[in-house]
Amino acid sequence: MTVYLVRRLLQALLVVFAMSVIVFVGVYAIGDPVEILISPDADQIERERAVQSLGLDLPLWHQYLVFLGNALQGDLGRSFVFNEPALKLILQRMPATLELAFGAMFISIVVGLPLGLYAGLRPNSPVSKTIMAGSILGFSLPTFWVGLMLIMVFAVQLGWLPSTGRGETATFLGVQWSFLTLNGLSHMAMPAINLALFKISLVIRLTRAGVRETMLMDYVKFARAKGLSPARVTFVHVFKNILIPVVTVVGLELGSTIAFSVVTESVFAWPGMGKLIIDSINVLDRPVIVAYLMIIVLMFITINLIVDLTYSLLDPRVRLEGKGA
Amino acid sequence: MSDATLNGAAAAPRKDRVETPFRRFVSEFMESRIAVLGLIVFTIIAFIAIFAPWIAPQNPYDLAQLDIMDGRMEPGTVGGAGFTFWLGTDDQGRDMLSGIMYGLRISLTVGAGSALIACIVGASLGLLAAYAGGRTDSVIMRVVDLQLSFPSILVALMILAFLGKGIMNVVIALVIVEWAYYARTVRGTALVERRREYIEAAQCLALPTRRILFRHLLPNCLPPLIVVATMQVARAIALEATLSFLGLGVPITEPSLGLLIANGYEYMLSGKYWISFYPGIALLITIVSINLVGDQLRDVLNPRLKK
Amino acid sequence: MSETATARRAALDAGAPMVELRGISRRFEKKLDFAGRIAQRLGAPVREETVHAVDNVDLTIRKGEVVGLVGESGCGKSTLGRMVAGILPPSDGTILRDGIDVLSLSAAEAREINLRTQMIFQDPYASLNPRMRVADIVGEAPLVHGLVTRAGYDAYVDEQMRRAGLDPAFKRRYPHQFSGGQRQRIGIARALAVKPDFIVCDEAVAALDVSIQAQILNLFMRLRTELDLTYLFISHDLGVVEHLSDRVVIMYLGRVVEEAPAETVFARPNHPYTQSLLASVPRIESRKRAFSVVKGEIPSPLNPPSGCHFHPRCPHAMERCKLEKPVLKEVAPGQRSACHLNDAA
Amino acid sequence: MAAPTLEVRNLRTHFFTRAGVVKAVDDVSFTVERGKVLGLVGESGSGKSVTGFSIIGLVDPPGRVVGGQILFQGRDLARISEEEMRDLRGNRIAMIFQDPMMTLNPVLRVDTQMIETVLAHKKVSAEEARQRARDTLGMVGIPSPDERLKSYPHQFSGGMRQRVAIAIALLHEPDLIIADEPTTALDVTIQGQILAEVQKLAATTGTSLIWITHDLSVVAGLADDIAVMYAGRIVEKGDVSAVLDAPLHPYTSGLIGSVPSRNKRGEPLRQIPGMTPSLLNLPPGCAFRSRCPRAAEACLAEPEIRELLPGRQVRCFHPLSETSEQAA
Amino acid sequence: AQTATIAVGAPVTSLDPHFHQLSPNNAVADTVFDRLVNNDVNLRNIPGLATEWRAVAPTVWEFKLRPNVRFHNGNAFTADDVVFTLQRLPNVPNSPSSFAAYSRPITRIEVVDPLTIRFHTAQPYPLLPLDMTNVRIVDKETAENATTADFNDVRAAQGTGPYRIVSHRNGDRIEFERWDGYWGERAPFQRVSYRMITNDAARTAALRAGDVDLIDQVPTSDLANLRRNPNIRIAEMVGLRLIFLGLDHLRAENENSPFITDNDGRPLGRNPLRDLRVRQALSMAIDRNAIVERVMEGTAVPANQFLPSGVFGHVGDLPPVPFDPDGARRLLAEAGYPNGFRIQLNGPNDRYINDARIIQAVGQMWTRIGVRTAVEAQPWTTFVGRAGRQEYSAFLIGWGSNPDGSHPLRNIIATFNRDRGWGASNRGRYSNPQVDSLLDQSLSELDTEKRERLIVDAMRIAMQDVAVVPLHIQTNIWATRRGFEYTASVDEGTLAQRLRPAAR
Ligand SMILES: Nc1ncnc2c1ncn2[C@@H]1O[C@H](COP(=O)(O)OP(=O)(O)OP(=O)(O)O)[C@@H](O)[C@H]1O
Ligand SMILES: Nc1ncnc2c1ncn2[C@@H]1O[C@H](COP(=O)(O)OP(=O)(O)OP(=O)(O)O)[C@@H](O)[C@H]1O
Ligand SMILES: [Mg+2]
Ligand SMILES: [Mg+2]
Repeated sequence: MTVYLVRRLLQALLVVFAMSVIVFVGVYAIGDPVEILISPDADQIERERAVQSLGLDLPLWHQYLVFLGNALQGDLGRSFVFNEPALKLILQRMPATLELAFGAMFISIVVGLPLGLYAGLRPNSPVSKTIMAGSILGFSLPTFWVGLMLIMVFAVQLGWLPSTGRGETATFLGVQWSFLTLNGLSHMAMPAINLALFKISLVIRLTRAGVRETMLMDYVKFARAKGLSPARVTFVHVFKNILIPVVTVVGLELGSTIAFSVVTESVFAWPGMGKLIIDSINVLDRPVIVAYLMIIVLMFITINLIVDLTYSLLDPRVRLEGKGA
Repeated sequence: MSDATLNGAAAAPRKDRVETPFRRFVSEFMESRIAVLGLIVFTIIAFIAIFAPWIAPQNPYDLAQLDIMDGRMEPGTVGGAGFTFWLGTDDQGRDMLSGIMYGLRISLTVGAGSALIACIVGASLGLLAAYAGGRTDSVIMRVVDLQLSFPSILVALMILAFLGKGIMNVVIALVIVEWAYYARTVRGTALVERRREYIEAAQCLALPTRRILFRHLLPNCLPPLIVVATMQVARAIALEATLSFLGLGVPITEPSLGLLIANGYEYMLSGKYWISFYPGIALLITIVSINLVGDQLRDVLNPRLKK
Repeated sequence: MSETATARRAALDAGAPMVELRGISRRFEKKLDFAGRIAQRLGAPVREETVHAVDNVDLTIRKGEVVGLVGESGCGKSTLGRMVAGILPPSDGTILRDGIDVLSLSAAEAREINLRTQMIFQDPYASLNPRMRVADIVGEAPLVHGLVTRAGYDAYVDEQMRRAGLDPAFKRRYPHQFSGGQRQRIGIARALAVKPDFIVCDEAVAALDVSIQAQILNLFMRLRTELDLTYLFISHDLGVVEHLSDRVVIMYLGRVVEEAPAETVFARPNHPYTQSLLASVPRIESRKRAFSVVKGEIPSPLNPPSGCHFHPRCPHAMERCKLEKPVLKEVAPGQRSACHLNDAA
Repeated sequence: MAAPTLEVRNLRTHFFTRAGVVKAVDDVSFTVERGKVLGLVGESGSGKSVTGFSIIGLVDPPGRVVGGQILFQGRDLARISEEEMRDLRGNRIAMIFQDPMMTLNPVLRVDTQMIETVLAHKKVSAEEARQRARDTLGMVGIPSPDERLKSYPHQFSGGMRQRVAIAIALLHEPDLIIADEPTTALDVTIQGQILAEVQKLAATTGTSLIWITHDLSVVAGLADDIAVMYAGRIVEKGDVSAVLDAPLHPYTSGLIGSVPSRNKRGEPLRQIPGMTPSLLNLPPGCAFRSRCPRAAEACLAEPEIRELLPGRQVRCFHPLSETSEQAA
Repeated sequence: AQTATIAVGAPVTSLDPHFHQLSPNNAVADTVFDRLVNNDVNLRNIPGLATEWRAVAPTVWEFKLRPNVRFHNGNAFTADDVVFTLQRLPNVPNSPSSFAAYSRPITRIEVVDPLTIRFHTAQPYPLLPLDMTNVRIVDKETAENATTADFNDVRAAQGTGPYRIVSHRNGDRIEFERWDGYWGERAPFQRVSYRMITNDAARTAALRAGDVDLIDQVPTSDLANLRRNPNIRIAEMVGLRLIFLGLDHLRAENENSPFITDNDGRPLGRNPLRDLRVRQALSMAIDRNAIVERVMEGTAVPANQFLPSGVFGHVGDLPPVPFDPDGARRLLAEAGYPNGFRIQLNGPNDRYINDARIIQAVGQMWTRIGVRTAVEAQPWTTFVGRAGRQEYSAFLIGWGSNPDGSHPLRNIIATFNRDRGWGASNRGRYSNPQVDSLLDQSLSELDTEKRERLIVDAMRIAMQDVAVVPLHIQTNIWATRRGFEYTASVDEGTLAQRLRPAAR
């Protein structure tokens, strides 16, 4: 356990460090933020003043060292654009993204697990085949296109759901959440579904594959030979085994959901971190980009950690010592 | 000592045809009708993509052949150049049908090209990691971890922002995003296969390492690789579409399907659905057909579902 | 029949050692990586783990002999076999092949010598490359090593297949088109194709049905006389070993506990482990018998008992057995055993 | 003698595969008396396991029992409903599988897996069920069963796991246990322990046992009766000693001859040539024909199983008589 | 209705009115704050916090301040606030694009009395009232020592404007409330929610779905549809943003321009863009009406200069550039390129309305006169840096002018000169001494008429010389839901006070 934690920690440090270097160099290579930020009629003097005030006149390595020094004290820099601490900006936006991602996760499990279970238990029935064909669709549809179609149909044509934005929020634990209000939920529905689409397919497939594989196992047959009811065999013996891959992948996917919310957020104008990062990339707001990626990486690592811990809870055979070697 | 002949007689081949692993694979693949359908559709798509310059009514990449006065024509209108725009035109007066054919070409090139390069790079590194073990293994796998801990779309975004537009750059970005999947897959399989007795047998026969690696180990690591590759082709096409949609990706004058969709995106709500809709359908069919094939491949090549 | 047997026996006694293992050991270690070492510093209960798969084994195999190697699962039989076959380097000790120290040779020379030792594996499914045709499986190595030219290739492969009891008409087939027994023959043909004089059979018949097993065993016997082969026959099936071997070596948790001519082992087993092993084996001759019980489980090789590894299960264990590792000593002519009881007597 | 625990009559179980019908079990009949052990032997693929699964009603699709009767204490298991069958499974009839690594669910604790079995058939409190589980574990020779109950299967060695599986089978003191090669995957010493344990249990509980194995030696030591299967059919059955000492069917004889320890050391074994035929589209007639040294024209017809000597049944036109064997 | 919801297409990055020169920020600032000189929808200067102003000496401007004005926090507005504001301009930390330029010409501020203030400049400075339209006055008491973050947290964002800010969620929305103590016309709504929906389609969809009452930057693609929609009303006005093509004037006649080659892709050995005839040809090859009609869907006017008619500095006698492909080809032949050449046209794809589409259309047209054009559109981030480093041969870019001809001349046409602060956005490095000297004269000319003549002359010369290729001037478009009405303006900003309930 300790070994595992230590290993993860080292890995996290390495990744975060490598990433910050890459992003620094990358943003430097993409362009000069001052060019973008500065008013077009600003003259050279004004330009130089801006460069200096943002610390962009130092050599890159020097800028990096300054950043690193501050980062070690928990200061990830100030946004060029907003002149606010990058971290604060991101944390402000994080709840919106998190609730979207978790919403999507929730939908994908609630929808995907039963469908996958059914398809796995009756692999040859027409319904299962339909489910599987449908899941291929879910795999194949580009997120942005589906998002647009959803808006077209449900907001514009039918008018059932609000098209974009986050809607009303309620405060809980000092953070604004929209899932606590009806209006907020109705705003969340489409983006969450949009984001969930791919995951639903994934969960269906994983579940089905897991069920099919598990059903072939001797221990399932043994469970039946013990005279257990089919329900118990399915929901205890089979289910617990398929939960392992499902939880793992779904957990790991949470990270990519958060990352992929970039697309959904920009389609649905959802004010989360994803939209922030796109906007920041557009204006080369380096501190925000770096901070965002660092946070994303840390989140990934944390999620992985939690997933692995869950994994070891679900599967007693796994001892964390051996993992990640 | 008559066992030789007896044995031979007993096992006399029923069919004369030798059942090669490939033939067996083909026949198993054919078992799923929908997968065969997917394969046929994909073949047609690939055909269209390859022969687009010869069958498309217009070269949508040649600005001289476009006329903005033909822009946003409805499907079925006859344009200034005298031929019918069966699927309408986009804002530049680009024939959508031709645009889709050429777009397929780009999308498939990007998808297949990136998957192929990523596969070669990833598979070599994965094989190396598995066979060499030790330091080499951990260095390679750390890089893989690093790579996989970045959200792919963000990596691609950053890389493209850095490299600029262009088909080649998209391919590079996708390769950088994807190689790690192959490396991980191959390493995983190779680690298992390496412990198989036939590898030991080959070592015992004092075959050169290179031969063992490429003639014995690699072919047996291919099945999962192929599965990953098909899935990644589909993924790459979708990712390229998304990138183009986000404004990075291929040049605007040589639109891929994704860019066609992105271009038509704004017109979607204004009733000029065809600009975005038809490329969307083409993209959908392409990805679905690849996934159908990949799906069946996964079933056929998965040793665990086999008895 | 018995006359020829005695003659062979005599020839064997005079036979020069073909393979000699001197103090061979093989350890598998799980090293701690950087993170592991830090965790250890932090007081985590982790440590480097070492499995003594083979622990200081001396063994001599003379030309023309069949040596049976018996032991329960995990006792290091395969590891020993692999070291003898040159696939796995030993951690300690020397291996002499025809009197030459294999480990001191250059790579090319070692390859030459290793080629003369071939191995036949347990799993008829895993031991053949599923993506190669039988002809290639059998013919690849001879071609690579120049034992045969392209021109003579087909004839050579045919001959090898025929010798192993396979119809050469099948040589364009792939392994999955053969039954287990046939596959094992392919494995044999492959091994024999490089003209070895020494064969290590690692549980070569364990996965086969009795009737097929009998065919393969007969094939082994026939090839032995035809090609003048020497075998190291690894098995956990005492019946098979008894049937085939001239000499039997019994292993327990990485160590050789007893070594003697086959008749002696089965007639007068010396080591308590050998005795209990023999008592546990069901025999077709014995009806409705009460199965005797060796108490206890096979200990983990990660954490073997001190002194004599067998002491926790041994009915005769004494204080000394817990402390002192018994050495292999001659207890009768040709019979060596590692048990403290022999000192007491 | 009381009614037999199990009487199987002309059982046929076929698999309807894409490639054709696999007659995995074809016209199999045998009887298991109360408290007796029947050894069911045969080579791989001869239909032993399918026979076992047919009895307990767990033949997987595309397989199906297509004919015959399975009379368990007089009830025909082939005719009863799934509900009734489930009532019997694990309760009156239990089964033990070959691979101890695979028969226990790796993610459930041993106590869960035992208690659920108790509760499936008996309305008792969880505590009582646990008590029962603990007692049974002790019975099969597992030390400190209280602690072991809380373990997961992977924390046991192979032999221990098989004991747990046996304990689960014994929870309701069934009338019949079908053991499908339960010791094949184990080491000799551990196999010896298990066999000894089973022997003791059979003797004390009066449970009947069908012991499926391909190892004649195990059957020799354990069983009362033996049935030899070949290509989905029983070719010979009878008392263990009688059959093993003087086999009537050429196949049985060949099988015994193939066991090394039966032969003289160093001499060629008496092998059966050829290999077992595929059960798919088996040609009519005696399935052993192509490998049989005594095969003749007559064998093109299907031999019926018949009682040749008292208590000895054989399915052969040219059985080995006492004399013919001596001549061989 | 008591409430209204506005969706704007560009995010507001800060509520600090002196932090970042950015039109969305300025628009919000103009809702919350006032300037000494306000402007109306046609960008004419009208009294704001100053009721009148005049030059009392060549280098002294005097402003009379409006009495009885109160900030949202109740504080009275006085000359001290003006002084403080002007002092704050250059001192906003980390400002990426500050307002310092507006206080720089002022050498001294003299407070005559609490409602009279004088600005002293080193030279005569005619543009000072115009500059004052860019300076939002903050309350000295609140803003003293306040950081940008304090403004963003609303606390320091106390102005004198018609709406006050209730809450602010960065990059998402701002909630306004009517300021009942406003000195001018009472704001029409009790509450206004100001949301940022950067995605065009999403913004339109939000309007159509009735989630918002007003959107700006209506995508041209939706316009025709929206016009047909009885529930939606469009407000539009020609703006001040010119879309034009910059050309490489930096490379000398005998040097290679980076993206120009001969027809076989080999270096040309000269820079054709230095030849006036080539520039004219390229300009004549463009069918501006087609671009306006087809690409811009009518939301622009073809341009032959920077400013639309009616604006100070418009050259009235400049004829429209004719669309004449044959003439263009002739000119090319005269210039020695009978078969044309190859060029790459660069441009952004995320900055101006239909930017990527326009360059493609231009590419089509150029290709037809034999100048085979490759087109490359990039994100603004990468594009603008490279354009600024003169890496392109021809590029599309835009310029939003102040309503004064000197503004584009000085920034885009004038010779690049760091010390004078000229030609800061002259990315093609056009240079014409004649234009420079006329501009120079105009900048110290206090006589409005004379000044305008100078500017018009300079502009005419530059346009005849095809310093840049003007394409069109964009129309600013807003769309409202039934029941609302928006007053379109020349500037692009979306101001809450310009939205009101429909007159019925
Ligand atoms: N590559 C390896 N890495 C770590 N441990 C190993 C390795 N190979 C073998 N071992 C360990 O060495 C010991 C001896 O293994 P070996 O395979 O030689 O046993 P064996 O007698 O052949 O057993 P079996 O009858 O099961 O084949 C075992 O405990 C095994 O776990
Ligand atoms: N699910 C199935 N589908 C098709 N055929 C099957 C299936 N299960 C078993 N069979 C066939 O039934 C026959 C009998 O199988 P069975 O498992 O009973 O053999 P066995 O005697 O138990 O062999 P082993 O010793 O290998 O366990 C085999 O030929 C097998 O191919
Ligand atoms: Mg082994
Ligand atoms: Mg079986």
